[in-house]
Amino acid sequence: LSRKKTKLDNASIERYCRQLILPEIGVKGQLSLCNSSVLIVGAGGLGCPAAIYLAAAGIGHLGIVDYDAVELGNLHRQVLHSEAGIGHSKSTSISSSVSRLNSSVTCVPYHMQLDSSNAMDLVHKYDIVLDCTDNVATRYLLNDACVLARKPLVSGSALRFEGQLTVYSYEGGPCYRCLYPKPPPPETVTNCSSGGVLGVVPGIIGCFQALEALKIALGISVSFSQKLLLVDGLDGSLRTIKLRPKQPGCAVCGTQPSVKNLIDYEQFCGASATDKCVSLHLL
Amino acid sequence: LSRKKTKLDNASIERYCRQLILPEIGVKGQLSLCNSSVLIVGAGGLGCPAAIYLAAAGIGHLGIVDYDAVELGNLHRQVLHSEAGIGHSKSTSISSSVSRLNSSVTCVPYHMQLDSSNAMDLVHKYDIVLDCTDNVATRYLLNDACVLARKPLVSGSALRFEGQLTVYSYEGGPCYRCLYPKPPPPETVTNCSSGGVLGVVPGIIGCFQALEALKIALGISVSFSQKLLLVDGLDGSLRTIKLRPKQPGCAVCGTQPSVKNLIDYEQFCGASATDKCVSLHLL
Amino acid sequence: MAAPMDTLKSHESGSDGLSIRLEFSGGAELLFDKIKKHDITLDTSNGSNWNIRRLISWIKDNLLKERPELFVQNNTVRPGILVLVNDADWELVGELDYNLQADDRIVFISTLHGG
Amino acid sequence: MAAPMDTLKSHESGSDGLSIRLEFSGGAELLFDKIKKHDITLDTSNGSNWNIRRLISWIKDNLLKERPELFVQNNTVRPGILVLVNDADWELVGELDYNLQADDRIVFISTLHGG
Ligand SMILES: [Zn+2]
Ligand SMILES: [Zn+2]
Repeated sequence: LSRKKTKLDNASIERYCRQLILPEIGVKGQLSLCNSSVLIVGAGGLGCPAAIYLAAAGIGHLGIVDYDAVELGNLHRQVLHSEAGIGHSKSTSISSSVSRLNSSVTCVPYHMQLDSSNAMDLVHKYDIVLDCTDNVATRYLLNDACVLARKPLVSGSALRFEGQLTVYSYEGGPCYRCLYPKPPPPETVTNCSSGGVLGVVPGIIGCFQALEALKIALGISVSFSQKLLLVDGLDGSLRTIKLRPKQPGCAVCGTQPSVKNLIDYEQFCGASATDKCVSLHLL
Repeated sequence: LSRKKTKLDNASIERYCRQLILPEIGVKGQLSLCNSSVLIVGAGGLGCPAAIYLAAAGIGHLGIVDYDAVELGNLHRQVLHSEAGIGHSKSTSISSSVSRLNSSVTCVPYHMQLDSSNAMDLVHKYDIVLDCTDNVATRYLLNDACVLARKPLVSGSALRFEGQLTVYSYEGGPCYRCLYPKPPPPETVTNCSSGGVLGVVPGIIGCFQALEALKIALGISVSFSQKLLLVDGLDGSLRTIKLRPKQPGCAVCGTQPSVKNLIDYEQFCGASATDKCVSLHLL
Repeated sequence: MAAPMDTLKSHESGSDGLSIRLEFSGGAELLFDKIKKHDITLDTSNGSNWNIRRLISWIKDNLLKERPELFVQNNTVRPGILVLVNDADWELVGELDYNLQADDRIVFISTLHGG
Repeated sequence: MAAPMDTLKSHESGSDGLSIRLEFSGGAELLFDKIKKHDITLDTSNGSNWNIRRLISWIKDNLLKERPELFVQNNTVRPGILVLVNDADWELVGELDYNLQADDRIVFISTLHGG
C-alpha cells in the first residue's frame, strides 16, 4: 500500500517501548508490524476489539469492511462505537476510534457489503484477513477469496456465552470448506440477533484474533492453525481441539478444486448475507 | 449509591436486547447488572477492557481508581485512552470513554493513589472489586481491604505474553494471602515497564475479569474461584489450575487473623506502589 | 487430553455396557433440554461394537425429543455440526466408522456464525 | 488433566530412573535459559523416593545456572512462585513432601503483577 518503513522514529520508540523490549518483537518485529496490513471484515462485536488492539500494536494499515450503521442495540458489545455515532457508518466509527488511539495507523473504512464482485480486489490488497462477520454466506465468500488470493484468514465467531476461533489456510492448514464442505441448513443457523450474545465473549474472541494476526505479522508460529479454540464463558472452559488437515478433496483448496472463482454465496447457502436484527417482543 | 431500578425503560430494552434474550440474564438479570457497582483499581492495560465491557453490559455504577496520567507509551495496550488525552488523568479518560458508549452508567473517576488511609472507604461503596493494578504492594492492600470489607476481588495480571486470572474471597474460596503469605523479594518482581507486555494479553485478561464480575453480579457461578487461569499468548496454551482452599492460618482471612486493619504495604513488600516507567535506552 | 484411561476395563466390561460421555455445545445442546453433558452407558450384551454411526442413531432414538432433522440428516450429523472424539476432529479417527472405547468423550458442536 | 497415566510402569522402571516433565512460566523460565519445558529423568538407582524437596535441590544443582536465590530460598521455592503438580496447587498434595510419580508434570510459575 505504501513504502516500507526501515527505521522507527523516536515517537514510535516511545509509543511501542513496552513491546519493543520483548525479545520476540524487538525493533525488527515492530517494523514488521508497521509494514503489515490487515483487513477486518465486520465492524461488530469481534471487529471492535480486534481493530483496536491491532492499531494499538502498530499494524501499519487496517481496512474495515461493514455495510451497516450503528444502532443502540449494538452498543452492549460493539465497544468502539458510541451513542453519538448511532445512525453513522460502523466502519467509519471504528476508523475514528483507531485514529484517536494511534494516528500513525492508516485505517480505511469500506462502507459496503462484501460480495463476489468486490471481495477479490479487496483481499488482494492486504496481508492478513480477519473474519469478524455474522453470517454463513459471507464466511464462505471470505474463505474462498482468501484461498484464491493465498491469504491467511483468522476466523472468530460468538453466540450466547460461547466463542470459537481458528486460523484457516495458513502454513498448509485446512480452510473453512475443508471443515464444512456443505453449508448448514438455513433453519439451523442462529445469529446474534436471534440467539443473543454476552458482549464480552466476542470481546475475548476478537482479542485472540488480534493476537493470532500479530503473530502472523511477526512471523511467530500461530497457535490455532489446524486447531480450534472453544470458549464457554458460562462454565469457564477453554478447550483446544485438533482439527483435520487440509483435505485433498476440498472444493476450493484441494488438489482439483471445482471453485476457481467466487460464486453466488447467498444461493450456495440458501440464506442472505444481510440478515438484519429481528425486532423483539419481550414484554 | 442510589435507588434500585425495578423496571427497564424502553431505551434499556433496545440497548440490551441481545443479552436480555439470554435465559441466564433476562430482565431480572439485567436489573441486577444495572443495580450493581464495580470498583476498578488501575486504569491501564487490564482496566481499559474491563471497564468498557462492564459499561457496555450495563453495570450501573463504576468507579475507576488511578493516580497516573496518560503517556504515549501506554497507548500500545491501554486502548480507552487517546493521543489527545496524553498528560490527562487516566481515570477521567476511562470515564469519558465509558460515558460515550453508555451514558446511563454512572462512572466515577478517582484520580488518586489507593493506600491504607482511603482503601476501606472506597471498597465499602462497591459490590465487586477488580484488581487491575501493576504492583505487589497495591495487590496486598486491595486483597486485605476486600477481605475486611467482605467483597469479592477479581484479580488479573499480565506480563510479556502471559496472563493470570482468579477470583479471590468469593463463596468461601481463598484470598491472595492464602496463596502468597509472604511477598516476593523485591528484586524478583518484574513489571510491565521493565519486562514489557504485548497489549492484547492484558486485553484478554481484562475481558475475563469483566466476564467474572458480570457472573458475580448476575448470581451465576463464577469459573475461577479457587481456580487460576493461565494464558500463554505465545504458545496459545490456556490452562486452568486447581488452587488450595481458604487457609485457616491465613493472616487476614484465617480463623485467627493477625491483620485486622490495613497495614503499611510498601513496608510489608519492601517496594513502592508507584514505580514509574524507567526510561529505556534501546538504540 | 482425555485419552482412553483404561482400555482394559472397556474390554472386560461388556456385561455392564459401554460407558461414555456425550457433550453438546455451540447451540446443539438446545436440542437436548439444554443439557450439555450426558454420561451414558450403551448396551453391549449382544457383543457387537458401537461405532459413531450407531451412536448417532441411538442418540436420535433415545435423547432427541423433537425436530431430529436439526441434528441428523442422511444417517450422519447435519452440515455445520463438528464431531470430536477426545478433543480431536472425528475426521482424524475414521468419522462414522470410529469404534467407541470406554470413557471416550464424544462432543457435538454447532459451528457459530455470530460476530 | 495429566493424571499419572501409567503408575505400573513407574514402579517397574527403577533401573531406568524416574521420568517427569518440568515446566517454568510467568518469568521463572528466564532463570533456565528461557526454556519453558524440560523432560528430565531422575536417578532412582539407590531406591529412595523423590519428593519435591529433593527435586528443588536437584534443580538448584543441575539446571539453575546463576542467581539461585531468585528461585530457591530456605530449601523451598522463594515467595511468589506457585508450584503445580499435574495442574493442581502443590498445597493440595503435600507440598515439599509430595512423592513424584512417573510422568508427573511439575510446573513452577512466577506470579505476575503487571497490568
Ligand atoms: Zn479447503
Ligand atoms: Zn486468606
